[in-house]
Amino acid sequence: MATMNELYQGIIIEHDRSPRNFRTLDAPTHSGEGRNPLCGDEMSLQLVVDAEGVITDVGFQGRGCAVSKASSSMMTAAIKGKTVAEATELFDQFHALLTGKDADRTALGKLVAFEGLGAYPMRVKCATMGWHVLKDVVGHKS
Amino acid sequence: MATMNELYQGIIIEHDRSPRNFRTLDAPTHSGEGRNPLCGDEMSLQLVVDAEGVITDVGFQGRGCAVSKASSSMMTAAIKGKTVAEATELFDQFHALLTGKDADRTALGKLVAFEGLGAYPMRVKCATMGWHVLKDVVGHKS
Amino acid sequence: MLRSLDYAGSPSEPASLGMTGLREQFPILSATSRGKPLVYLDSAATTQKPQVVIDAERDFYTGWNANIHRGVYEYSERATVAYDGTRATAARFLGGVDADEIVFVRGTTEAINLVAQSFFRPRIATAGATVLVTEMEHHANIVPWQLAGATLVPIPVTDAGELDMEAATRLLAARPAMLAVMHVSNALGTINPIAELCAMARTHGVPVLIDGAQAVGHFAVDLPALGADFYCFSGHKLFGPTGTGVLWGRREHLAMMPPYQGGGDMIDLVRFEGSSFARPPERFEAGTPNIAGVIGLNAAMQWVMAQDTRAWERHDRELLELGRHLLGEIPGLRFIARPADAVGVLTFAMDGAHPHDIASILDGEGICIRAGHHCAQPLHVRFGVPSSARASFGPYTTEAEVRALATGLQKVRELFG
Amino acid sequence: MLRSLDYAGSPSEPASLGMTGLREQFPILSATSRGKPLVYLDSAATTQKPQVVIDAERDFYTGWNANIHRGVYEYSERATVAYDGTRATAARFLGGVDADEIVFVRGTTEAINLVAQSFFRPRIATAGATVLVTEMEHHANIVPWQLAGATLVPIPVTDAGELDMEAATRLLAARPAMLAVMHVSNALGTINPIAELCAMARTHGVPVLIDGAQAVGHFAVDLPALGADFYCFSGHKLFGPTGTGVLWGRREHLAMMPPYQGGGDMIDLVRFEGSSFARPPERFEAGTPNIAGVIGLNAAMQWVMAQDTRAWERHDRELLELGRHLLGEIPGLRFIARPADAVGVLTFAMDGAHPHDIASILDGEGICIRAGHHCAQPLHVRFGVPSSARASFGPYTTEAEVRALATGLQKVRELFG
Ligand SMILES: Cc1ncc(COP(=O)(O)O)c(C=O)c1O
Ligand SMILES: Cc1ncc(COP(=O)(O)O)c(C=O)c1O
Repeated sequence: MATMNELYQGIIIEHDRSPRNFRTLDAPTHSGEGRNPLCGDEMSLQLVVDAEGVITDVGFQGRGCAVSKASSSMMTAAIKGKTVAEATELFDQFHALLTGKDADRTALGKLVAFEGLGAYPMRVKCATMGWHVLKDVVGHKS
Repeated sequence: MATMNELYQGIIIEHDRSPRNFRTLDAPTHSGEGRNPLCGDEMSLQLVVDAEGVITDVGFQGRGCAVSKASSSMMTAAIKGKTVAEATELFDQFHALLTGKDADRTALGKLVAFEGLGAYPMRVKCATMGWHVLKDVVGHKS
Repeated sequence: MLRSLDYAGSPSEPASLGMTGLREQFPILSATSRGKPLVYLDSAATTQKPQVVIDAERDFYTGWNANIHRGVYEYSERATVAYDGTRATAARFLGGVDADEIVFVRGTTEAINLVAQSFFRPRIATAGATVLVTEMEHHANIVPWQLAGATLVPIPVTDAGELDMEAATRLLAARPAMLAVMHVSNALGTINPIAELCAMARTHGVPVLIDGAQAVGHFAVDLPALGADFYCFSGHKLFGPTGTGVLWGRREHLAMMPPYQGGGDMIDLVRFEGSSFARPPERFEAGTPNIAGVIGLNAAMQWVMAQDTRAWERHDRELLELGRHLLGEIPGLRFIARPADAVGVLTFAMDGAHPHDIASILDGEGICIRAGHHCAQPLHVRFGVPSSARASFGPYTTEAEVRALATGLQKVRELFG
Repeated sequence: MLRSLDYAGSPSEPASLGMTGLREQFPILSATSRGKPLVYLDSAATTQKPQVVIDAERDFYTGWNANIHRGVYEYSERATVAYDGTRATAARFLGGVDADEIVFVRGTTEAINLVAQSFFRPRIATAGATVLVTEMEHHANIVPWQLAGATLVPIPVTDAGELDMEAATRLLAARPAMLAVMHVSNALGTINPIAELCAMARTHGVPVLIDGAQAVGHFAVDLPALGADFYCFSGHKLFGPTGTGVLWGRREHLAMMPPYQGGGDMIDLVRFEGSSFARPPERFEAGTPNIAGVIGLNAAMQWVMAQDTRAWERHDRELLELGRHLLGEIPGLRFIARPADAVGVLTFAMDGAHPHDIASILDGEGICIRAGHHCAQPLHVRFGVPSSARASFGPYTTEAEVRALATGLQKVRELFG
């Protein structure tokens, strides 16, 4: 499994520099904000969910560490095109992956890269921050 | 130096059984009460002090452990006939004896028997209770 | 086992079966006091510590000491996981509650102060100021309520040293703001009918705090079966470190309680104009906690859970019967009370011998007992004695030690004869 | 000594002279983290413990563990004497105050809560609710006052990370109910002009509480020279055990303060109708305290008093200069402030690299620093940064470790480059 430094050298720095979907949406159907209890960093998340419950667009903004930014970036890429139910299920798998439980690695795809973070429990909070906001947001239409 | 059991077998039991001056005075000039912080036991002390400041009579009453009773009993015997100033000075010597400091053993006389109690700091409170009341009492005329 | 024990047996008889191998885990138990082998009969004041607990603290300090929370480096993460992980241990130890309902405190005393200030006090305006306690309570379950503005009403204690349950029924029907009662009496050993009291309280909508300080070291506590609202205990009476304790509170209570102390770790946002606070349990743990202590407490709870506590209970009961029998034969010795359902506590007075004198003379024999009011002045008022002598057992106490106590008391008797 | 140090010297250079033989006393300092030698630069969060402190606690548990007060047997007497005797040690440690003015608490946080509730709160009616603090305070010196009903007024902090003494003079003249200020800043290292502040406060009759948490591990504190009303610190930041702390308060204040927590040991007479309380310091120590912890704290204070703390100060200052120099050369790294009079704390931000990322990458090198708001959110608001990275020194910190930090930060720079 990757060490923290390998994680940084791999996906984290890459996504920190060029985060996907790092923008504000014009007409989101859902939006919300969250704070990382570890450091007080904040992020906001916006979604466009269509009538079938499919996430057709997603954008995030905010300040945060590279881990939370990279994780949020990869999250947005992963959930675009998925239904809300599928996205929520993916969070459960992601959470399982980071807390050393059995996880559906096929479903997780590229997100498996974060596995090594499980050895750094304090940083798990950073990696799941975007996902927690997502979970919150799908419950509240904007 | 005497161990605790030797102390008991010596002076303590003897004075516990037949305490000197264990009575209420008819016309005390000074009186007061005190409580042992260790156990809540109480004692009262009465004095007759004459115009020259000499303690001509003394009586004590109350409930308490054998150590406090024996010590109070011996205190009353020791201070009768002394001036208030001499009695207060005797307390200082007694306190020094029990706390391992240099003490005037000649002045203390029989009271030296309590020396072994110094090894039992919690019981020092019992042995000095009567003396503390004395110190209080000489300050307050009744 | 004691059931087949000859009460006249010699002091050199082996301890009853269940406890084999237990004493060896407590390094202090092979020490001497006043040149005699230590006979420690003051476990109700504080228990001795097994090696695993002592080692847990030392290993933390020598191997991975760091402050918790907010640290992202290895030692801090490890300390954080160990500290917060102890909540799960405590939750299991108490029979299966939520780890989030576990608040770490200095001890039972602080736990009760916390509930008195953050739960009871804000409710006085709506629920009234009456707190129902019992005549046998420890000062820790009396004074905190007084400081929070309570009017105390005590459930009487019978001559047997048990709660007057008829009175309890009547007093609960008057719907006090709170019932605060000890699970086990430190002064008499009485095991109170907590489940019954909680059930009655529930029908009247009265929240219940149970002081479990003397229960946890004696038998397994099953909170879901008890039905209380708050439960607390001290680590140092559970073979754990001093300066540690656990408060369990129902999630819905904790959620609506204001903070107790303010400072780091219990906050969300801090501004000079006003601050907002973290969720329970963090909300109630301001500042750097006793990290090493909590890690030691974890070891203590794990250790207890690995023991045969059923065997402990039998052993304790057997020693209690033996003690009551042996001491009962000493002329002039009188038990303050003899509750039917009790843990291993012998509390007595002796004609002509003050409790402090008894304790001092036993001390000369290496025997440690306590003398005084045992932080239960009202109970002593109830029984009309200013103070008493108390011998109390732990699972490591042996039959030989109880016999040594009896022999020592014979000596006291002779001395004061 | 650093004065003659070549800043370009190799990391293998020996530590400066005064500190020889010190590291060996701390068993943890020879440990590894993430497979690398431990470089512990988080002493402001908690210090490491010398063997004498670890041993003091262990010896108590294995040799003479007992509860204190009211016990008349040998171990209890010994524990009582050791516990209460620590007051005299603390009184000496603080430059010579009265042992009766020493109250043992869990830590700095609890000390401030105690003063806020038992001293400040009852005086609101007469003295008003305004508490003067500073913009650099730790949450522990902000939230307790808020919980006690205070209106906080902060003394501003300059760009250099120092108190604006002109503003302080003006604000003190408005006679707030209290001045509560940190001796040394945990976030910036600033040593505040406490004696000056106390003198000004005195002329206006304003009582002063000093949060000494970050001072005691760095230099000798001389309370009689400072002129404060209350002073407090945590044991765990002074090479002592977690869960311990000291509050010193002027005798005349303590004497008139109501109890903080209620329970055993702080009482005189307990009755259901009302109770009376013991004298200070016992009045403020309800329940079984952290006995083993206080015994460990005694060892820690004794240990510090046996050290050459003047040499510590020089060493700390030298490392600070070295650190400021080496880190100042890293592109994109910027110190939050550079106070002139400061202890060994380096607090910085790096363009493009979040403090948590910095700390995580250093963690991979075995280097422990802290990232976040360091319980000083208002200070971070003042400096317009959400969080920062902080490396902080102890007397055992070496030049090689400071150089390792600089090397590690170069790596961070390259990664985020
Ligand atoms: C300046 C300052 N004050 C108060 C505290 C709080 O100390 P504790 O957490 O030990 O109660 C700290 C420690 O974080 C501190 O650095
Ligand atoms: C029944 C009971 N309640 C409360 C306490 C107080 O516990 P602590 O002193 O550990 O806070 C004790 C211990 O003396 C006790 O026996």
